[in-house]
Amino acid sequence: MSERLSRADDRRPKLPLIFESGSAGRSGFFWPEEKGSNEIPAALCREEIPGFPEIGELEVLRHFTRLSHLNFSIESEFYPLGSCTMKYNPKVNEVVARLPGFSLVHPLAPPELIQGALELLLQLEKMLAEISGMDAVTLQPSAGAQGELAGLMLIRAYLKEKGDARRKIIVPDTAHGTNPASSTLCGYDVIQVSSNKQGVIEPAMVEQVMDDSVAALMITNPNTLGVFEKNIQAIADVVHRRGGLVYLDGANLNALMGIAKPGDMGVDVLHINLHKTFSTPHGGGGPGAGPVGVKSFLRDYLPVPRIVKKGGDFALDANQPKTIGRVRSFFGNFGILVRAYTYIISLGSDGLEDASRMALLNANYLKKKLESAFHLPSTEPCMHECVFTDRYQQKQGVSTLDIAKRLLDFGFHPPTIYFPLVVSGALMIEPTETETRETLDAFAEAMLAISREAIEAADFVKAAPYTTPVGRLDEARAARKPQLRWSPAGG
Amino acid sequence: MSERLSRADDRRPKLPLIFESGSAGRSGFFWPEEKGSNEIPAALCREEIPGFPEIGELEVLRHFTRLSHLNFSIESEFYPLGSCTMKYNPKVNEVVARLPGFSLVHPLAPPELIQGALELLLQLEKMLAEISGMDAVTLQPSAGAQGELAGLMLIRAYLKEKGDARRKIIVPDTAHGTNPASSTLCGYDVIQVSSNKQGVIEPAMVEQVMDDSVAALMITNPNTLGVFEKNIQAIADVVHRRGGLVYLDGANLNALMGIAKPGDMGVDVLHINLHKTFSTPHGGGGPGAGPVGVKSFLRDYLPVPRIVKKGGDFALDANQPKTIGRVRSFFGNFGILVRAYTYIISLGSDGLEDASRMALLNANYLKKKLESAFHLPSTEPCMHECVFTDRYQQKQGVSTLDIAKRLLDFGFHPPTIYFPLVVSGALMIEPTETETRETLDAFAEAMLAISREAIEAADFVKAAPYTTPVGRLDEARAARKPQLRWSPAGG
Amino acid sequence: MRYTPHTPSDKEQMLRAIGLSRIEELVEHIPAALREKAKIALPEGLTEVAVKKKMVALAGKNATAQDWHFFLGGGIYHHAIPSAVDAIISRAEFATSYTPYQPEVSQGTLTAMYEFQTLICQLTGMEVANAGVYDGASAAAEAVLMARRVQDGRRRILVSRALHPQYRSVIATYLRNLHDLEMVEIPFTESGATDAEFIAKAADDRTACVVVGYPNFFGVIEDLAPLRAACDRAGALLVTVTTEPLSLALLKPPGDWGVDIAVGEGQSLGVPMTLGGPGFGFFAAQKKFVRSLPGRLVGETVDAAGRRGFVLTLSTREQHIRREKATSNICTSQSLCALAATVFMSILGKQGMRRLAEVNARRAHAARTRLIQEAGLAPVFSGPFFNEFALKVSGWSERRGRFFANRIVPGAPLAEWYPELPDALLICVTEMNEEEEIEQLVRTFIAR
Amino acid sequence: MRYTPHTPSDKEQMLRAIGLSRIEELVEHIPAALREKAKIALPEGLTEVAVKKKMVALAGKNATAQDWHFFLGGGIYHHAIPSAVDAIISRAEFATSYTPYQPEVSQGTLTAMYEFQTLICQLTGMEVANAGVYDGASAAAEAVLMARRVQDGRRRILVSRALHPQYRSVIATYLRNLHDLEMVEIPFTESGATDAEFIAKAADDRTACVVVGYPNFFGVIEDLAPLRAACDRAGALLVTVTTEPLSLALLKPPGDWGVDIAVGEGQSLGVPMTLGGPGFGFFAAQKKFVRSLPGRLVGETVDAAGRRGFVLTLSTREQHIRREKATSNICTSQSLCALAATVFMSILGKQGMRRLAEVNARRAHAARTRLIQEAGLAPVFSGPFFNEFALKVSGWSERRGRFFANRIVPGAPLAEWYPELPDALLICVTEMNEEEEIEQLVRTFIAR
Ligand SMILES: Cc1ncc(COP(=O)(O)O)c(C=O)c1O
Ligand SMILES: Cc1ncc(COP(=O)(O)O)c(C=O)c1O
Repeated sequence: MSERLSRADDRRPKLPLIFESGSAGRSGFFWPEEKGSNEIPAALCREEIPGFPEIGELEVLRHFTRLSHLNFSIESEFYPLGSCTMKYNPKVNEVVARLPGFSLVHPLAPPELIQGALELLLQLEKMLAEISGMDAVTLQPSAGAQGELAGLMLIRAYLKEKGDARRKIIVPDTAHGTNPASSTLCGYDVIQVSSNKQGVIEPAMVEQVMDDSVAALMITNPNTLGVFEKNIQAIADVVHRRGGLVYLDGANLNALMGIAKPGDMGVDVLHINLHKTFSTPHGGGGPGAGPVGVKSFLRDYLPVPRIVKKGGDFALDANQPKTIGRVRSFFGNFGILVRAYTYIISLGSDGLEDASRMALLNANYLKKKLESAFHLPSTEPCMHECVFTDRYQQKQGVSTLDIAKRLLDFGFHPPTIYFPLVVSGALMIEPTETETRETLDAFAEAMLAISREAIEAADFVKAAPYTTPVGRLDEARAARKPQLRWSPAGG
Repeated sequence: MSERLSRADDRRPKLPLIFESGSAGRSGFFWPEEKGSNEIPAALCREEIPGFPEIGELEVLRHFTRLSHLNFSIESEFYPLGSCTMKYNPKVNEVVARLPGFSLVHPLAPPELIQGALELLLQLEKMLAEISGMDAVTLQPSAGAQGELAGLMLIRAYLKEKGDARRKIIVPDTAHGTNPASSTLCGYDVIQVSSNKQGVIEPAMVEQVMDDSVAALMITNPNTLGVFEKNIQAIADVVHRRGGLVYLDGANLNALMGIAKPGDMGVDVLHINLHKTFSTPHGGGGPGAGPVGVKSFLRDYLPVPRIVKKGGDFALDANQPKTIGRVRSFFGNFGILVRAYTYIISLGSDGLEDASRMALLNANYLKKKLESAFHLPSTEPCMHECVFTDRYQQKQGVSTLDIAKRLLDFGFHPPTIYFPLVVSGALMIEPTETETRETLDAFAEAMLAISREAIEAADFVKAAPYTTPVGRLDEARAARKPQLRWSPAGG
Repeated sequence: MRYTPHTPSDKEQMLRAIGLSRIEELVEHIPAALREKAKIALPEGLTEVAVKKKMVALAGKNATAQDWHFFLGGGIYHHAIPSAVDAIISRAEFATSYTPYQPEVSQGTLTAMYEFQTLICQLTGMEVANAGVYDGASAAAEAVLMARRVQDGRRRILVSRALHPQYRSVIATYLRNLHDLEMVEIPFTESGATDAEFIAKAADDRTACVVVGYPNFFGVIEDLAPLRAACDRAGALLVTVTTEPLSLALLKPPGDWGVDIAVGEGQSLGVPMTLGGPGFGFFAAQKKFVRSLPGRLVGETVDAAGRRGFVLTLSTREQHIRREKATSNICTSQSLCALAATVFMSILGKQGMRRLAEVNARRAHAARTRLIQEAGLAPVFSGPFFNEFALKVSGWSERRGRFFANRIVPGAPLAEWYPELPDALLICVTEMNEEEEIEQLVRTFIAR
Repeated sequence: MRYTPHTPSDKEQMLRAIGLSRIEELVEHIPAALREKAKIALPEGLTEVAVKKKMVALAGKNATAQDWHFFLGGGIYHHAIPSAVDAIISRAEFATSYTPYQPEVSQGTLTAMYEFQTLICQLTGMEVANAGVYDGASAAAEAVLMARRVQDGRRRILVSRALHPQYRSVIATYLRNLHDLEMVEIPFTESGATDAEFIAKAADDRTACVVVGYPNFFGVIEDLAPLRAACDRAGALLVTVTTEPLSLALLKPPGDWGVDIAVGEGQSLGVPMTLGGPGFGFFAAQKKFVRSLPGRLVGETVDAAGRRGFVLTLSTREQHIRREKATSNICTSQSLCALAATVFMSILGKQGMRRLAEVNARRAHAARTRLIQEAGLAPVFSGPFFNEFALKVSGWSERRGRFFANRIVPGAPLAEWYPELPDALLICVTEMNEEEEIEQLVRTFIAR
């Protein structure tokens, strides 16, 4: 059972770190000593690892089981974290990914011994292309941000090939931080374009900054306010007319399946977060996968190796003169790709189309329920998520952070807060399609209760949370003198 | 995260029952409608099941995940429940038991298609015979109590065969309730024999009640005080001399592996609880398994079918004229037998012998640490568990129940309480061998702290627990007007 | 492997604390004669890797429903089980806790048991249900014993020959030693149903109860009306035993027939076949019998703060209180399997259970028709059935080879238990038997 | 399957609340031209049963380490993984939570990450480590980029040709667009080690860092002393990349060699091979570089009540705060795999890690000796190695058939990446390759 508030009557021991328990010489691993010896020169060897844990298997299980009780998770709490698409992660995906035929397979085994894996990968590329309306897909990137980097590299390689090296990327002020960061990492300068009061990008604004030094525009659609960039085609025309390309951040694809294909919006390159739209678990921060889809004119630049079908067999083709090369080792996060594949065939076209529609329904329903008590920065119709602010609550000095912390006492994970940056005090709510009406009602009630508390007992709200294993933690202190590892000295 | 104390600042919703949430027409199961029809007469059919749950898969997972957080378990707390042997349940056993080759096997498949299963069963019979010192074993009984019943039936059948029908079973006052209950179920009258002040049975006492109307003596060794019945052989002689048989309740076999074999103590029949000594999980009350071991003269009476090896093949032999018949369907709790088999080959002879010795070491260590503050009813050396009483604490009006409840606030599961019945206010502590010295120290400290609290703040202890999801529950009310099922009416 | 965490220095310190110097001193009070013979002659321990390898090899020697086409039922059924079920019962908080003797830290298990009792009541249409017993067979035996308790003086038990043969033998085993009880077998008719007329004659004021399968071992759905009437006339209890509880999502439940005690095997509700165990027995009855029920009961109550909570209740029926006067000797039961069924029934719910039952019935009926019409097999019985049925298959012992070569097990021969049915094969068709499998089954029967 | 819980009446009520009557009205603000083309041309959804069946079939088309004898390493290793590891990472509280942005309800994940950072520091002998990055290859690339940050002005990167070829190509991909950087390849000697003399000459004041594998791709353990010396003279950073971190339980850790940045792939520490991913990249460095580290860092702090707690810290380095000025663009990483490694290292601990490393080294050395002495294979390199080594195998393309027929994959041909090594096979031997397997391997090589 979980360790919660420590109180006078609560005598449950504090959780030690794995380094703070155990007994010298203890181990949970048993293997008979190997006969013979090794010929590694002593000068190249070390002693046993100082400070390493010395605990048994049951102790380890207890330690991590108790730790697990300190987490909120999709399977125990509603987790409406905007932009993160915390939908249900189906159990069958986990079972399938653990089949020996997927988990005990070696990447350097010759292709004839991994035909099932190659077949799955090639099929998944095709499925993702169909869903997003693109012509070709690479599954190599480990997550969305690496997908962005790969996508920008493709653009760069393509333009270079055309002898048209460009220096800049246009990124809206509503964009996720990875967009500008990836641009820099790819050697580009970032020019920011501002969204209008509704959080939407207008062609005119792009027109102003678009010139032939601009390699591409990175756009998120629906954008991070959950609003569909209705001018995206016009914007794409502007960019294309000046010889630039359009990159779509596909983190919000969960809003579009069967509703609109990025490939039809003038998008040349996009990434997809399989750990969002395609239900693979977030794992407390990964692993995920960030496949990249492109229009055919960029196909030759995709990372190697490409999976190809020769006759009845699947093979690897590394002979792609124009390729940008590898962006990671082997085949990407294969185990995650297996889960996404399983999800797609489980839902099928009908299920995927239903998923996006129900995601929109849930978001619009919550938006409606909350708009009486919370300020809406954009009045545009919302897609799969909606963004509120703390403007009304600020009158009582209650901030978005306070609201988020107080939500914990109601047993709900807070929305994404203070993002997008253009919205001050943003509360970004993405319920996802796998939540019930009753759960949304309960969450709305909690939000409304907190807005009432803000009026009646602001200080009470500002001191929340009260029911969590620890209270608000001193982040300034953590950053001032960083203590990043346990050491015997103690600390 | 777990639902704990409900407090003003704690707004987490109460957990509804699965019948109290959901929405009409909702289901987590999807299967296309089957074409065709069935020819079952309408008169034999019903409507959809009234009141049945209507919730989705994620809701179901959340419901049961939250419920799980309300439990103590071996993997999150020390669980020194006397007589229950709550040792670590190895994870590898769980993985193995789930192999399709074990879990997707049908019991009516012809023997040639389940050779692996039959081989495992026959080997397990042999292993258990070797460990317990018996000649033959049946794996059919589902748990210890069913093993007792089967064992007594064997005795009855054997005596009947000898034309010596007897009417009584001698059961010590220290015995577990299942012993007398099983005797009655087998059509026997129970005569109780009292243990001496040390909780031990003396041959003389048995002598007094033993006559030729007595079919058998049921004895537990080590007994429920954790004391080895050192006179067991003499006692067995008494019983045998009068034509009776000796049944050993093997629930405490965890104290004997590699130390003493029941088969050498004059025992004719015994049962073994695989969910105790052989590490299969208790599952909140089963499934377990209660194999029965016998001396060769009883072999012919064992339940059918017997597994036999013919040449290289394993076969079933139901042709046993003297058999008592079946005590349960198919092959018993096969999935549990697989786990026990896995445990035995994992530890091997050396590991099993070590396990019992460490179980004794842990029990004796705890006994030493606690004897200063708690009353020990028996001064005999203890084996794998030790029994204390609340005599000292009663002076402050603090009872065994109070001590047990207060332990919950320290994060420990209480010992078995008020058993054995001969010890008033018994606290029966079985740490098992898989616990560390540090855990035992922490538990001892908690017990000592409570004994101090009993003196300084008796009432505080008597109102415990304070940190659990619910406080002490009104059991009288539950029994007075039993509410045994949810109903829409409510309640 | 070793799961003992003791280091040499742990042992030394602990021994010192106890006042000893060697581990062996802990056992010196045990007769030397015993200790000398105590060594265990088994192989040494293995690494986890070696264990897994060995077990994978053993498992590999069994035919599984994954690689084979099973048309086997007869008390154990291959059904779809959502992966979510195992995800829940694998959680250590459920799997590694004991029977909930300390309710304050067992509300997870107790709440689930209460939900289980409710689900069983709803499924069977009965008023009360316990938290489960070992299996369907012991549940049937316990039902007979309970009938004896509440019908005292009555010493006669009528048991249908169409009840699962293994259940009949378990009942016989349980009764054999209760000298005062007499078990009478009720024949079945050519419809495959229990002979109601026989019961009408045989049931009298010495009769404690009448026990029938519902559906019975041949898959036939008994018409319980005449049985109920006969029981009423004789003042006997009517006991139904269900081995395929999924059928109760489609069939008129025992409660609606006025059954007194409804028991059965729950494996088909979310528990893998696992060679027939562990599953669980379910046990439901009319409310008036509640204090005579065997096994555990969970009841609702409140704590001092008025919070709802659940506890084990009416335990004065049980062995740990009542000892030799207990209603049953059961202690450890099959909780985790009952939990699996609780999760399973929760996920399928009202609609899913109905749909799954419908799919089974329709598929089985279609298959039977094809086997009769296309493969020319003769039916053995004419009664209505749910998802299994018996057909005449002559020369099985010569033909089986061909089926096994195609990885098909077309059914279970009834001859082993019913000499009077030498050529009958009991064939079960569930949602797991796909179109192509049935096609293959039919073709293999044709190809003779 | 459908995972959307909406019933028709739910939809209707929700639409009504929003003020709409049809679901499609939710999307009508989207250009019709887009909506018309949006239908997804994929098959309909399947039942969970059908999905499992399909996936089992696909999985069945791959050769697994369970049924085959793999002597494959080259960056991904088949090691013993205690079942307890998967039991923990399967727990929903870890698997289905997000990056711990709300520390009060993420202490489980944050504490484990802090323990992970500590374990990596201890294993590598370095002062600080982050919470992990994507994989070993991107870790190597990030290390180079970090060297560039802290060594500004220096534009030259020396990379050993004995570094994993895929890692080299990832570094090249990352650098290609940072026009100002030049990557120079360092040759290897016949010992299989990186050419220290070359470095001594090539490393100069334009050199940002020197990157070598430790052990390198050929399994050879580099002597880092001369490299460290050369780097000191040039003022360049020394970066090691480890693909088999288990080796660090036996080998002198990078920190003891004075390495500046030690990175690598963590798969071998408790993560199944899974065709090469997901694993995780680990990233450790000297303390002075802490504010230039890429990726997430967890730090210790306290709450108002003084209770210890852990938080993500120094995030001003990161993209979500710093945007285009971030030290890296990484956001979602590989947390759950890092957790697996944390559990793995905790179970093995000090002794277990050492024992496992020893077993690998001894078994690999014994196997190499047998292959040379009994099968007459010629060594390719003379340098010391841990658990993999290269041997000359001529005519591999003709011989491979025989090996595969025996379900043996004896190694990976180096020719694909090293034309200069046409006949070399990279052979890896771990604790999972048993006596008999090695026996078979040797015999199959002899039988030519
Ligand atoms: C809009 C947007 N873009 C990009 C990313 C980065 O994706 P990843 O975390 O998979 O690297 C995210 C993730 O939060 C996002 O929400
Ligand atoms: C001494 C003793 N005998 C018998 C039993 C009954 O065994 P089971 O619960 O497996 O039926 C127990 C279980 O608690 C016991 O402790």
